[in-house]
Order: sequence, then C-alpha cells, then structure tokens
Amino acid sequence: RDQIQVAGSSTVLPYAKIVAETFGETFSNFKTPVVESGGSGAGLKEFCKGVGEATIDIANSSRKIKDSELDACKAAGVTDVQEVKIGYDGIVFATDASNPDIAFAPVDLYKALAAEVVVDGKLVANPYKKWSEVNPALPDAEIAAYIPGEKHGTREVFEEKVLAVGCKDAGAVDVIKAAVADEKEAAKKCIAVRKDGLAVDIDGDYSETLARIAANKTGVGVFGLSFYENNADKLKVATVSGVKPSVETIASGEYPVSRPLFFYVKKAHVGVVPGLKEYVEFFVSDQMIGPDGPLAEYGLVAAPDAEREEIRTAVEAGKTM
Amino acid sequence: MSTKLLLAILLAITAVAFALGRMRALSLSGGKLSTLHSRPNYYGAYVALVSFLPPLLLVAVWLTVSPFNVNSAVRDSFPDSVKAQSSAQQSLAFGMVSTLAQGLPMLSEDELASIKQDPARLQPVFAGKGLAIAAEAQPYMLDSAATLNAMRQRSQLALVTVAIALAIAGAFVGLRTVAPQLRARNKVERVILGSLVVASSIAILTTVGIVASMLSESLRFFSVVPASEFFFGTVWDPRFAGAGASSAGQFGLIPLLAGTLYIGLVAMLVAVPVGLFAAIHMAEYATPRMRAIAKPLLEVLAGIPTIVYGFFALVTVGPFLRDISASLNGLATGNYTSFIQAQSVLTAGIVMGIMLIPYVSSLSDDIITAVPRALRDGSLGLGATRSETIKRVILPAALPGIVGALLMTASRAIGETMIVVLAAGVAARMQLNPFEPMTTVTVKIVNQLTGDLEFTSPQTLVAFALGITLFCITLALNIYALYIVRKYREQYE
Amino acid sequence: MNIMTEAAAEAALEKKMNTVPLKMVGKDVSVYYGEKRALFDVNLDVRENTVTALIGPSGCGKSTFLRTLNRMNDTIGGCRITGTITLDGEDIYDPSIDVVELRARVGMVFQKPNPFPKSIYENVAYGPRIHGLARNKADLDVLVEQSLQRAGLWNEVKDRLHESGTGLSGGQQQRLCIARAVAVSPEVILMDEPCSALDPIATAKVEELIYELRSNFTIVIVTHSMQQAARVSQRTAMFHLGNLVEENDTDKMFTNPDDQRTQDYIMGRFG
Amino acid sequence: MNIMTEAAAEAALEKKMNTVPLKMVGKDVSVYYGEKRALFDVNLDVRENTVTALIGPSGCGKSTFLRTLNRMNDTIGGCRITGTITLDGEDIYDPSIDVVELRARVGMVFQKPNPFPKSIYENVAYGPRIHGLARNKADLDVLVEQSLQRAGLWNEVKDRLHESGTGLSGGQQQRLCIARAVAVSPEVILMDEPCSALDPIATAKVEELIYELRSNFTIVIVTHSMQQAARVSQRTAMFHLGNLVEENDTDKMFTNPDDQRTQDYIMGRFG
Amino acid sequence: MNEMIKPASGGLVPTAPTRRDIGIRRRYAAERRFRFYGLAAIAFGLAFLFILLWSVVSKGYTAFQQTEITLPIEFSEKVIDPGNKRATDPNVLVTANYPLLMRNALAEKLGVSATDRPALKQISAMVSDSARVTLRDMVAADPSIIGKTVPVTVLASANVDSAFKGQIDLSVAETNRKVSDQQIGWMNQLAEQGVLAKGFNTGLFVNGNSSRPEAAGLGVALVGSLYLMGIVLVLSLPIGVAASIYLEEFAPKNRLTDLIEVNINNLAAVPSIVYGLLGLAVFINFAALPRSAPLVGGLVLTLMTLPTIIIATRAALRAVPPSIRAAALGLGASQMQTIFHHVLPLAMPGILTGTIIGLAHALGETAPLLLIGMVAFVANVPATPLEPSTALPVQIYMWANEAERAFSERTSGAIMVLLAFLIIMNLGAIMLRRRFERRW
Ligand SMILES: Nc1ncnc2c1ncn2[C@@H]1O[C@H](COP(=O)(O)OP(=O)(O)OP(=O)(O)O)[C@@H](O)[C@H]1O
Ligand SMILES: Nc1ncnc2c1ncn2[C@@H]1O[C@H](COP(=O)(O)OP(=O)(O)OP(=O)(O)O)[C@@H](O)[C@H]1O
Ligand SMILES: [Mg+2]
Ligand SMILES: [Mg+2]
Ligand SMILES: O=P([O-])([O-])[O-]
Repeated sequence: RDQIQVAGSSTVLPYAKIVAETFGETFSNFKTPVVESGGSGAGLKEFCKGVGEATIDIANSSRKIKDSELDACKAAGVTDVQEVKIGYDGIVFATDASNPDIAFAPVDLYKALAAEVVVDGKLVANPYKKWSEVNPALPDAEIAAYIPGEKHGTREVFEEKVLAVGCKDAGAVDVIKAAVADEKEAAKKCIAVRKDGLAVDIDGDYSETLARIAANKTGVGVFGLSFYENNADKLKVATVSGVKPSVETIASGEYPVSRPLFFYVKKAHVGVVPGLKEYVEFFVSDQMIGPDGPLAEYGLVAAPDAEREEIRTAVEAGKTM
Repeated sequence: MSTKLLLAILLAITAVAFALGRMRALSLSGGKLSTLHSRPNYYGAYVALVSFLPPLLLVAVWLTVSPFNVNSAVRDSFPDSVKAQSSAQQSLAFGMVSTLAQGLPMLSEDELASIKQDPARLQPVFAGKGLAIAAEAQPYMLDSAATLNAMRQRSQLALVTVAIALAIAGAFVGLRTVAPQLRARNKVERVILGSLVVASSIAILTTVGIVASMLSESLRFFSVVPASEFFFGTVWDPRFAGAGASSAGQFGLIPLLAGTLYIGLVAMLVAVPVGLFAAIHMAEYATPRMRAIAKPLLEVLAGIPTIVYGFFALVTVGPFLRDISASLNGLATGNYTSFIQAQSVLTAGIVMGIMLIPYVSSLSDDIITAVPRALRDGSLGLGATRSETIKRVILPAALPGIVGALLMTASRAIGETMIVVLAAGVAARMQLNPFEPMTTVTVKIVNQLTGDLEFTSPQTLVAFALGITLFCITLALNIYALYIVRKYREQYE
Repeated sequence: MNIMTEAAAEAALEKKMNTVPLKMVGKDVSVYYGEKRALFDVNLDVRENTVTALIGPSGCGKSTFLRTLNRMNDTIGGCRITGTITLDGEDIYDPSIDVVELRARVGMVFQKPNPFPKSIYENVAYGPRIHGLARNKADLDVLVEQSLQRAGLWNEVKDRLHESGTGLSGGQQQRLCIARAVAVSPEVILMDEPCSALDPIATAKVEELIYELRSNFTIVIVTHSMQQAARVSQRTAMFHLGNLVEENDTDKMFTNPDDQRTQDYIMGRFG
Repeated sequence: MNIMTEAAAEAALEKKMNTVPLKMVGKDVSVYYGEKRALFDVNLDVRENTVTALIGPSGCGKSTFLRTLNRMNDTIGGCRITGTITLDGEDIYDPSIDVVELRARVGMVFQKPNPFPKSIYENVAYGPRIHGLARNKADLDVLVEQSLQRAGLWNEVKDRLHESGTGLSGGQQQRLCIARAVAVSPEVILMDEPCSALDPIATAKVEELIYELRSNFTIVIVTHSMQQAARVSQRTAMFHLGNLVEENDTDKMFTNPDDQRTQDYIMGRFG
Repeated sequence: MNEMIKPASGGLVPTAPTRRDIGIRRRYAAERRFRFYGLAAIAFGLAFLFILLWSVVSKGYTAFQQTEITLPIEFSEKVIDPGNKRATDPNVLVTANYPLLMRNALAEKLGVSATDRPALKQISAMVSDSARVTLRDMVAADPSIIGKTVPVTVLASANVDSAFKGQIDLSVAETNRKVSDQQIGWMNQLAEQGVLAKGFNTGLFVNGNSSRPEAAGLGVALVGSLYLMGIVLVLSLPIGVAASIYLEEFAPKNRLTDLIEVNINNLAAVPSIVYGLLGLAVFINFAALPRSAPLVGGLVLTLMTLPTIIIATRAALRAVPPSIRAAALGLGASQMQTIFHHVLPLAMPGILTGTIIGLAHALGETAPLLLIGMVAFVANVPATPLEPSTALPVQIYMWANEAERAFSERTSGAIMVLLAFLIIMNLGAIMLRRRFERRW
C-alpha cells in the first residue's frame, strides 16, 4: 500500500482534506492520502478492526474515543493508539440573513427546545410555541429549530453546553431532581429534546440545515463555525450569552459552545505505511493548524500556542493512550 | 512469466485444440457430416474445454494456495526478534518485505551493496525509483525480500510448466477421445449447464453472505436489548437506552416500520396509477414516434440518483407543498398557516413515487406488449373498445407479470433511503397524518451505522437487527407475492 | 363420407339468390400492406340471411377481405384500404362510423383459436358483458349456456365452466371462440376457417349451427374445404392472387362455374 | 371432389401391411397431465415407410400420443408417461437415449404454424445448420430450395427468402413449417393436422409430398379429415376418449372396420 | 341519455337481430377518459422530469465555465530560489513560494504598491491556491524558465469566480461576504483589461477532487464510475442471464427453486447499504481486497444489480411463446440450442431493459460505497481498479455537503454529467432494443 488511508468524522473531513491535499502537493514522493467520510463512530470502528495493510491508518473523530471503543481496539490488536488534538470547532446558532439580530441565552434555548419545562414549579410538557413566549426579547415567530441528529457529535455538545446549562439556569434541575430520584435519569431529563416537531433533528450535514433554513426563513439552525463563515451572506448568527461567535471568542473561551477535534493514529503503522509519519507531523505543524494556517482560514479554531506545542511534542514522542 | 501471459498461452493452446478437434472430427466423418454425433464445432469446443478447464482450475487453486506457502516460508525466515512480535506486527513486516521485493529487481548491484551497508539509505534509494518505503525498514527485510522473490519465481515457474503440460495433455486426451460416436455436444452442453448452475448459486451465496454478515452483530444487539423490546417497542429513542438499564422500549421498531410502510404506500399510490397508465398508453395508444420519445425519457427518471431526488424534495417539492397548503388553508378558513409540513410523509411519498414511475411503466410496458396479438384481435372482433380490451383481456393476461413488476417496485420503495432522509426527516414518530414527518427503517440503518455513535454500543448494533428484520419482512412479503402470482398465473398462447 | 354428400345435396336444393337484399356491399376494395397490394379492386356483395363462402388458394386474400368487413384491418399497422364497403347502405369506412358498434354488429371468429386466458364462462360472457346484453347474472348464465350449446360445446364443458379456456384442446378452443362470437348475437358473423381445427363431428355440428343461424344472421365464411363451402353456403366467392375471380350461387359455382379458373381450381388443376 | 375419390381409390389398391417391419412400437402407453389421464394403455405400431393416420374426435388424445413419439411431452410440465415406446427396437424413454438425437430422427410439424421470427431462409436452414447437413452455403441453398419446393412454397417465396417467416399467411406459414421439418430429413415425421390451415390445392400438394416421402420416411399424421386419412395413409388408428379403439389397414378401416365405434364415428354417428 | 345507459333488452335468442343500443356513447366516454389518463400519466412523469432537470441545469450550467487569470509572470529567481541552492537540494523548487510570483504580477498590473500589505493579502486571495502547483509544474518541467517572463493562465479563486458569475449578492454587508468591494473593483478592472475571463472548465472533467472548489474536478469520479460500470456490466449481465436461463429453463420446478425465486425477489428489496455491509465483510475483511477500490465497489454493485437483471431476464424469457421452443425442439435442437438460438434473442429487449434499469440504479448508488471506503476524498486519478477512487454519485454527495458556496454549482454540474451518462446509456440501449422489438 503506498497511500495513507484515513476515515472518520465528517466534521474533521474538510480539515483533513486540506491537509491531505497540501501534503500531496508538498511531498511529491507520496501520494495524496485518501480521506473517507462516514462519521466518527464508523471511522473508529474501521480503525479498530486490527493492524495490517487492509486496515486504515488514521481515524478522524469529532469526539474523544470512548473507553469501550479503546477496549475493542486493544482486543483486536490495535494496542498503541496515538491521540492527536487538532483544534476546536465552534458551534453556532444562525437564522436566515433576513431576520433581525438575535441574542440567545442557554436558558432561552432550553425553554424553547426541552421536552419538559418547569412552569409554576411543576414539570410539564413544553407548552411554548413561539420564541416570544420563551423570552419577550426574542422574535414573535414560531419555534422551529434544526438541531443536529443524535448520530452527530455536535448533538452532545449542544446538550452539554446549552441544554444542561440552560436547565440549571432556569432552575429546573431542582424540580427535576425532586421528581426523579435517580441522578442519571435527572440529568437525562434536563437534556431531553421536545419531539413534537418544533425541534427537528438533522441527520445529514450542515448543508441540509442550510437548505431547511432557506425553506423556512424563521427557523434557527445549528452550524459549525466554519460552515457559518462560508455562508455568512445567507445566515445571521445569534449571540450566546451576549458573545458573538468567532475564532477569537472561541479560542479565548468566551463563547461557550465549542468542542475539540481529534484524530487517532495507529502507532503500529507509523514508519511502516509510507508517508504516515510525515503526514501526522505535517498535520500538527503550525503551517497547518496554526492560527494563520489554511485550517483556521476554513474555520477551525486553533488551539492556543502552548497547547499546540504540547500536541507536537506528544506526536514527536510517539505518546500512546 | 506473469499470470496474464500464462493465461494467454493457455488460451492459445485452447484455440489450437479447438481447431484440431474440429479438424479431426471432420476427417473422421470422411466428408459425411451426418455420421458425426455432433457438429464439428462441438468436437472442437469439447477438445478445447478438456485442454483449458483443468489448467484453469489448477491456476486458480495454485494462485490461492501458493501465496500462503510462500508467505509462511518467508515469515519463517524472519529473525526471532520479529517472530516474537504479535502476528499483526509480523504481517505488517511482511507487507514491507513484499514492497521491498517489488523494488528489488529495479536496483543495480552497486545500489544493493550500498543499501546493505547502510540501511538508512534504503528509503531514499527506493524513493529515487519511485517506490515509497516506510521509514522503519530493517536490513533483514532485504534478505527476506530476496527469498520472497526467489520463491515466488520458483512457484510461478512450476505453475507455468505444470499448467502448460496439463493443457497439452488435455488437448491430446481430448483429441484421442474424439470419435463419431462421442457425444461432444452433450458434454459441451453439460459444461455450459454447469456454469449456469454456478451463476445461479451466486444469488444464494449473496443471501448467505448477507445473513451471515448481519447475524452475529444482531445477536450481540439482542444480548443487550431484549428482542421483545425491539420488536414490540413503540418508542424509538436509541440515544438513551444504552446508558440506562430501566429505559425499556427505547429501541422500538414499530414507529420505523410504520413509517416505512406508510411512505412506501404513498409512493406506490403515486407510482402505480401513473406508471401503469403510462405503460398502457405507450403500449396500446401511442404512435411509434411518441413511444420512441416518451419511453426513454421516462426511463431517465429511474436513472436519476436518489440523492438528487432528495434535494429536489427538500428544496422544491416540500416548500411547494407547504406553501400550497398554506394558501389552500387560507382560502378555506382565512388562516394562512400551512397544514402540510415541508418534511412529510407526503413529500417523501410523492417524490419517491415519481422515482418509481419508470420502474412500473417500463416493466409493465414490456409485459403488456408481450401479450399475443390474437387476444387483442379476439376482443376487438367482439366489438370491444380498446380500453375494454385492455381492462378486461390484456391486463388480466398480463397481471402476473405486472404484479411481479409492482413487487419489484414496492421493494425498491421499502429499500429507498436518501429520499426519505431528506424529504421525510429522521423523526421516528408514530402517527397517521400524511402531512407530518415520519422516518423509515433504512434511514435508521444508515444513520446508526455512519454516525458519531460509539460503535460498540447497541446504538450501532441495532442497525444490524434492523437490517435482518427488514430482510425477513420483505422475504415474507415476497413469499406471499409468489403465492398470489402462482395462483393467478395463466399461460397464454 | 355420407355427411358430405348429403350436405352437398341439400345445398343443391337452395333457391337462386339474386333476389335477396344486400346486407354488405364491397366496391372496388383494394388493400395494401405497406407497399404490398393484397387485394385488387374487389367487388363483392354479401346478401342478407345468407351464408357466403370465400374460397381460393392459400394467400389469395380471403382473410384480408374478410377482415375489411369489420375493419379488423384497422388494427394492423401499415394496412391501408381503398374503395367502399357498406353495411345496410352505410359506408363502414366513413369517419362518422363507430368501429366498436360496427364490430358489435359484424362479429368475427378467427383462424387460430384465441380464447382469452380466463374461464370458459368468462370467455363467453365477455361480449355480452361489455355490450350490456344481460341484465343480471341469471340472464348471463342462460346466454352463456345457449351460446355454448349452439357451438356444440356445452356437454363437454358444462362441468368445468370455471376452468381456463386455454386448457381445452384445439378443437374445443375454436368452438369456444364461436360460442363467444355468437353470444353477442351480431347481425353478420365473419368466420375465418372456423373449422380448420375441428374434427368432422364437431365440424358437422358447426355446419349445422351455421345452417341454423343463417335464418337470422348473415354469415361470411372463409374455408379451405370446397366441400364445406358446398355444404353450408348459398353464395360462393372465389379469390385468386388478390382478385375476385367469380361470385356466384354455390350450386352453380360447383356444378357449372362461369370462370375457367374456378373450374380449374375446383378440379384441383392449379394452385 | 375428384381428388378425393381418386386418392381413395389408390389407397384401396395398397397391399395388406401386416408384413412390413415395425419402425416404432408403443406398448401400454399412458399419459397423464398432472392428475388427468389423457391416454389409457395405448398399444400402437408404426410400420416402416408407411403413413399411419391417427383419427378420432376432438380431445381424444391424438396429439398427445403423437407427441410421445418424439418425447415432445417432456417439455410439458406435469406430463407423465408410462409404458414403453421403441424406435428400431430401442426404448426411446431409456435414460441413455439422447432426446435431441431422437428428435432429429423423429421430426415434427405442429398443429398451429410456428415459424421462427426469422427470415424464411433461416427458418428452413436452421435444422440443417444445427445438424450439420450442409457443408457450405451452396449446399444449404440447394437444401433450402428443395425443402421449400417439396412443401409447395418455393414459387411463392423465392423472391422474398429474406423476409420474415411470420409475415406469411397462415397457410404459407404452415407449409414453411413443413419445409423446415423436411429439411432435416428425419426417419420419422410426425404431423399434427398439418393441413388444417391449408387450402385444397396446397393440401393436395402436401398429400402428394407425403405420398412421395413415404418411400423413404415413416410418417405419422394426425388428421381431422377422414378423407385425408383415407387418401394418404396405409394404416389408420382410431382414438376415442384416450383409448385406441382400432388400428387397421386404412382400406379395411374405411370399408369394414372391426370396431363398432369406428364404424359409428366414420358414419358421423357420435362425437 | 337514459336509454343510452340502460342496455336494451332482448337479443338473447336468435329472433331477428334488432339494432341494439350498446351504450356506445358512454363506452366511448370511458374510452376517451382512459386515453386521457394515459396521456396525463405520461405528461405528469415528463413534467416532473423537466422540472427536475431544469432545477439542476439552471443551477449547474455555470460549472462548465471557470474564471481564469492570464498574466505574464516573471519567474523571478529571487523569489523561487533566493539562496541559489536548487542544484544541490531539489526540494527548493518544490517548496518555493510560487504564489508570491502571481501576487507580484497581479499587484503590478493593478498598480498596488508592494508595501501595502492588507491590499496584497486581498490580491493573493483572488488567485486560486492551485496556482502554486501550476507554476511549480512549469518550473519542474523546465527549470530554465527561471528568470524569464512567461504568460501564464491560472485559476481565479472560487470567490472571485462566483462573483464574476454574478452569484454573490453584493447587497449583503461587506463583512458577511467572501469578496470585498475592493476585490470586486479589481476584478472588473482585470476583466476590462482582458486579464480575467471565463473559459471552458476542462478541469471539471480531468482534475481529481480538491478542497478548493475552483480546482476540484470529477476526474477521479469519472474514472471510478467507468470502472464500476465496466465491472458491473461485465459481471452482472452474463451472470444474471446465465442464472435466469438456468432457473427459468433448466431448474426443476420444486420447493427449492421456488425458494430461490423468492429469495432473488427479496434480494432486490434489500436496502443497498446492506450490500455495503456484505462487501465490507466478504471482499475487504475476508478476501483482503483493498479499501476504496473500484474493484470492490464493482463487485458490491454487481451483487446489488444481479437480482434486478435476473428478475427482468426471467420475465423476458417467460414471455417468449412456447411454440417457438416447441418448433426448435421438434427439429432436434437441443434445449441449449433452442435457448441460445431462439429464446434468448427474442428475450433480448426485456433483458436489456432490465439491465439498463439495474445499471442506472448502480450508477447512482452511494450508500453501499460508504462502507467500503469509496465515499472519500481522493485526489489521484486511479490507474487501475485496485487503486482508491470515488464515483460520480459519491462526488455529488460529498460536494453537496461542502460548506463553500462555489461547490453548489459544481454539485449541479456533476449531476448534469451523471445525467448525461445515463442518457447516453439509455440511448444506446434503446438503439439496441429497437432492432429487436416485436409483437407476437
Ligand atoms: N399483416 C400482414 N402484413 C403483410 N402482408 C400480409 C399480412 N397479412 C397477410 N399478408 C399477405 O397478404 C396476402 C393475403 O393474405 P391472406 O391472409 O388474406 O390470405 P388467405 O387467403 O387468408 O390465406 P390462407 O388460406 O393461407 O389463410 C398474402 O400474400 C400474405 O402474405
Ligand atoms: N398441456 C395440457 N395440460 C392439461 N391437459 C391437456 C394438455 N394438453 C392436452 N390436454 C388434454 O388432454 C386431452 C387430449 O388432448 P389432445 O390435444 O391430445 O387432443 P387431440 O385429439 O389432439 O384433439 P384436437 O383434435 O382438438 O387437437 C384433452 O382433453 C385436453 O384437454
Ligand atoms: Mg387466411
Ligand atoms: Mg390435437
Ligand atoms: O461526522 P461526525 O462524527 O463529526 O458527526
């Protein structure tokens, strides 16, 4: 095999593509790596099939590998796995460009989208139909939110950083805890999304969300920062807790909703599959993931300088999990 | 000698064998062909087969078995330190060895010597030859690569010798057996029949493969989630089922199944009348010109990738239906809210139905055209109008075929994915309103397999259970359909 | 051989036909299949309540002419007709004429038996159903039974009316087709070698039927058997190479034909 | 009517046939279509270079028996045969028998004309081609012409040998099928009502052909016309309801049959 | 009217046949209605086809044009090889700062000072990054070019391309769009000077995939799809026909063959992604064929297409009248000869129809390719069916999900290419079929 094979997250895919392409152009003695898309889980599954020519070398992931997955990997002989963080992905809320400016707080989103909310101290099925019912400052439009489907890693971030926070802010946690004894169940109740059709799961990609917003101008969609930036002329981004999402605000941690992106390298293949070592090193170089690199230009939120340095030393040292 | 060349030589021998066999048969007949059991060509083909099949079989077996031998021999030659590693590591090492083996013949003596002295030069030297070698190649690998090349060569040489010998021997034996009484045609036909049987068995092997590749994972799923919860559950919410123990019914199949059937039904309601009427019109009324234009155009509909239909539904049909429902509602009640959602069973059904039109129409058209003319004449001669002839004579005669075509179509509807994802959404709900979104089994199979979900969890394993279930359901449907078709099948002519 | 001679004798007893009114009249009928001309200016009259036989060697255009009489040729691509044919004085090729109505009035039995792949009952009931000839099931049952009886098939099939018509033997199939045509009670019945698949006994039955029917129906029959023509018809027309050679009373035709070719054909001297 | 009587007279001149060697022998032949029994223990001999006619009312099993002789029944699903049939002493139902070879030796002409949808030439040339009966194109051309001539079709089609065989009229189609069968020069030719679509002249030609062929071929012919049986055959077998009623020399059969049923059938008393 | 509808009584017995009213007007109305339904059905189908095509073409036709910048460029040695080390280190020529050459040339043309950094940055953004490769390849092919000034054509960046095609809404606030007013001004200036112009987009057909919309092409996908189609056709048609012949003509009719028939019908209903699972398990994990390879894709699609072809072929074989078989058998043709000489040629139209439908289906299929690694970013055109590749629908699918706007016209353009393929296939099949079509 003379080509690196990469599979996994569709969120990481555009970045991996840029790196792969530049890699192929820069290292003319190696072929351009093949980057499959298919989702983090599917990529990790292929990754953990085993070691050897017929298996992939790298799995992109928009989330950390799970312990159970790592165990499965090890059982299949993939004992040494290198984890490489490449930066952060900001998650933004946006509507059609024709709408007025919107400022969300997590609590608004929680109230608008949760399955059950607290009204008069009691947990009831979400009664709100319009944004203005949730918060009079919001537009007087029907609630329609296009949120990532459950297969997406983004969904987890949305739940953790928006719904759970909103749940707490709204003071619903206590009511729920009072109703449900089990801690875990309570946490789940906090982040359960309404299923009456006002919150629409999108299992496709952001372009599908965009199409839906184009079809329903008052709808609110959840996008990756990079996607938003590429379509800023069609979309209007909402502030969250008063912060407008941008590479800077996310890098500084001001904007709350973001997540790290990773890829995982099969240590056993490094130095065996031609170009793999070079590719990994090329990927983590500042030329790529630095704040002025093409990935940042595309929308990746670069990790702080120190963290990038850390990543590079870890890669150099061949640190495994 | 490469395998390709060997095959070419074998084919050449076969061609000669054919010619000789034919000639021998001709000469044996002494000019009276009727003394031969079969046509001379069959004798030729017989001799050709006898000379070609055994070496072909040999080559096939050899090429599958010999790499195992060679590989294990080469691995045995690895240093003990390598042998101590895991077998996966060894196979990686072997992979590098075979890459090296590929490059070895390209090197000159000097280069080889220089590499042997300085293993670090290995990568640059090979890179200069246009061969990418990983950084960690080790010196022992060069020897192994040489061994590998030598063994491969030997094996190949042996194969070539034996195969050609076998071919020639086969040709001789074949020629010897050629006699006027030899039932050459029967023998050749038996070989053809054999290949037909092999071809048919592929369908069965496919089924076995599908079931096997899904079964073990499905069993893993059912070991986590009880089958009863899966089959009778009415809530599809796999997200939370994995973590909590008490959350029964989260993997409920029923809403998905309902969505599948509902959307399929709407699609068939669109496709069947339109397709059938189009087929009838083209077969019975249309001028040859119109038929020549309309039929291929309709067939184009079948060729459009479903993803295109999906986007068509998403950006065109869905919003159109929504807006039109809003205006209708406005006209009727004065309240301009839409009652059809952009993403709905109806949208998906209509668009899928459009995709299915040519499946119905093309297949039905061919079947209708195949109804013998005498039946048409019989009916027309009794004073039936054309439509009466079609409705009462042609359609009943063509019915089994049409039912078959419709079943094929229905199965396409059930197996369709992309349109549903984009047009009907992914919300697994149970309801009866065609204006609301629903989802299908196939959508969930794709989503659970390709998502960001943990691959060891029931969330992804459930895809296999869904797959097997769908397989069983369509199987049951098909068995029923066969029974129906059998019951009503009529042989005309 | 008795049947035949008896029938011939009977035929000989027929009266001269010249006075009988005309039911259908063909004037200068020519038929083309694409480039090929199959009929050349045929002028032929079909008299009311009479059996007219069309005879002639194979490929001479008998079937072609017969099919022009109820416009079955319309269904053949590339077939073109010139000249006029009238039914009760109306031009049947007039654009205002309705071919369905025409074919209901001028029924047809084909050379190759062509039962529908339906039950025997349904085969016969088909015509009456589409034309609405029976008010109810009982009516229809009666009609089906009568028709089958007339075709001499009733006894053979009465126990299996609901089995498929295609399961019958060739002869049975053809008789079924006759029953089917008769069930619509048309004014004219065209028969294209209706007995070619029948054994003598069934043939005799059909001939008897034709004999019986001619008091109410006008019948045109193509036959390859001159004996049959002699037995069942009052008028005979002889075709040759797409031309109408002679049209005459049957008894005259078979005893003293006007045309030499007819004479020769009947004597088996050409073909 | 002269043809017939002449032919009958000739037939009457034939010698007794009992001494002629047997070509095919059917012993206790029974045929079942699924549950339905169509033939009941038929014992029938076919003599070499002889024309054997099978007669009987419609549906009596004539075609069925004929098809057992070259195992065409094998191709009908659910058709089962018991008893033995031999050809030159060999059991043709023996597993070692090659049915293809058998059918090349025992050719067949069907009741309904079934030309291939290919050119007329190809229709006739097909058999010789697959059996390798012609060494080259010229041979084949001769063979095709001869066969068409024997079937009395040559003059009609010689200018359009390369047009489709399905474009011919019914009668022409059937003669094409006969030409096609003859082109293979089988030992036995089975004909299932070969003349049912032919006019008398073509029929007479075919009869003449049969007459001519029998010196070299063994012919078994199913016919619904007793006149034809009388004219062309030396032996006649009469079937009724699946039973062989009588098998006899033709002249004896038509003058003084042994079986009362034969007598009745010939006289038209039942059916 | 009433007497029209009510069937006349009588006419049952052979009394004088009175002219009956057979409800002719009502029946003709039914006839006309029936005809109309047929026409309406065809019109409905065609209307949708045209709407669909229109929606694709109106969006996609611009993809066949590409904005290019043609400029004389000085291959300055100072920029390419400041240290003059290219003789010893071949890497110098590979990694040189080629975009700078382009930027300098453009800046000169537009009269922008070499010190105006923000403006220079904007100028850089007007040229595609692929210019680096274009220029590098020129130097690599002929190092003597260094120091000379040569006219060069490079691609404009995707944003300029979109703006030049008028696809960017200039009324949107400048910060919210990807091209600045300054860039638009320059663009118009360059266009006036003839430096910037639209040309036919050959790259769309020859380039591999790229993350830069302007340089992204269907080359890999086209080659991949060709391999796929070739493999599917070569395998599925003969195997499908062979299997159908056996099942229809030779196989004993019993429970087992019934089961096989049902099974084949069922295989046609299996969702396509399941074939992906099968392919992954059998061809990649078991037979160790390479991932992402068209060979594997072709095998998977073959398995998927086979049932369709078998079903259609069996139907076509069944439609051949038994009399044809009887005629051939009666002449002493063997069953094999009967089938291959007569039945199969007559069944050909039906077989072709089924094959077209099956192939078209396979050509547009994405889901099964997902699991065997063909839904991937592949930049190098595969030389053999064993090298990684994508396919047309996959490319469409991937481009449809791209964030950059410029990909959306390419998505539609790619769909047009795919449709063109389908139409060519259909036409070929129709031509074949017309030679055989007949009625009995
Ligand atoms: N559909 C057709 N297309 C072209 N030619 C035709 C067609 N039908 C008949 N013919 C030709 O027209 C001529 C007359 O045919 P027709 O069927 O009327 O003869 P026929 O007298 O009925 O013969 P037969 O007694 O054999 O049935 C023949 O030469 C025949 O080949
Ligand atoms: N394929 C078949 N399946 C079932 N029954 C059949 C089949 N073929 C013939 N039969 C039945 O077998 C019996 C004998 O049929 P056969 O065709 O041998 O009669 P026949 O003497 O040739 O009649 P005809 O003179 O009408 O051709 C008939 O009752 C017929 O219904
Ligand atoms: Mg005729
Ligand atoms: Mg018969
Ligand atoms: O494709 P994702 O795993 O990033 O959702």
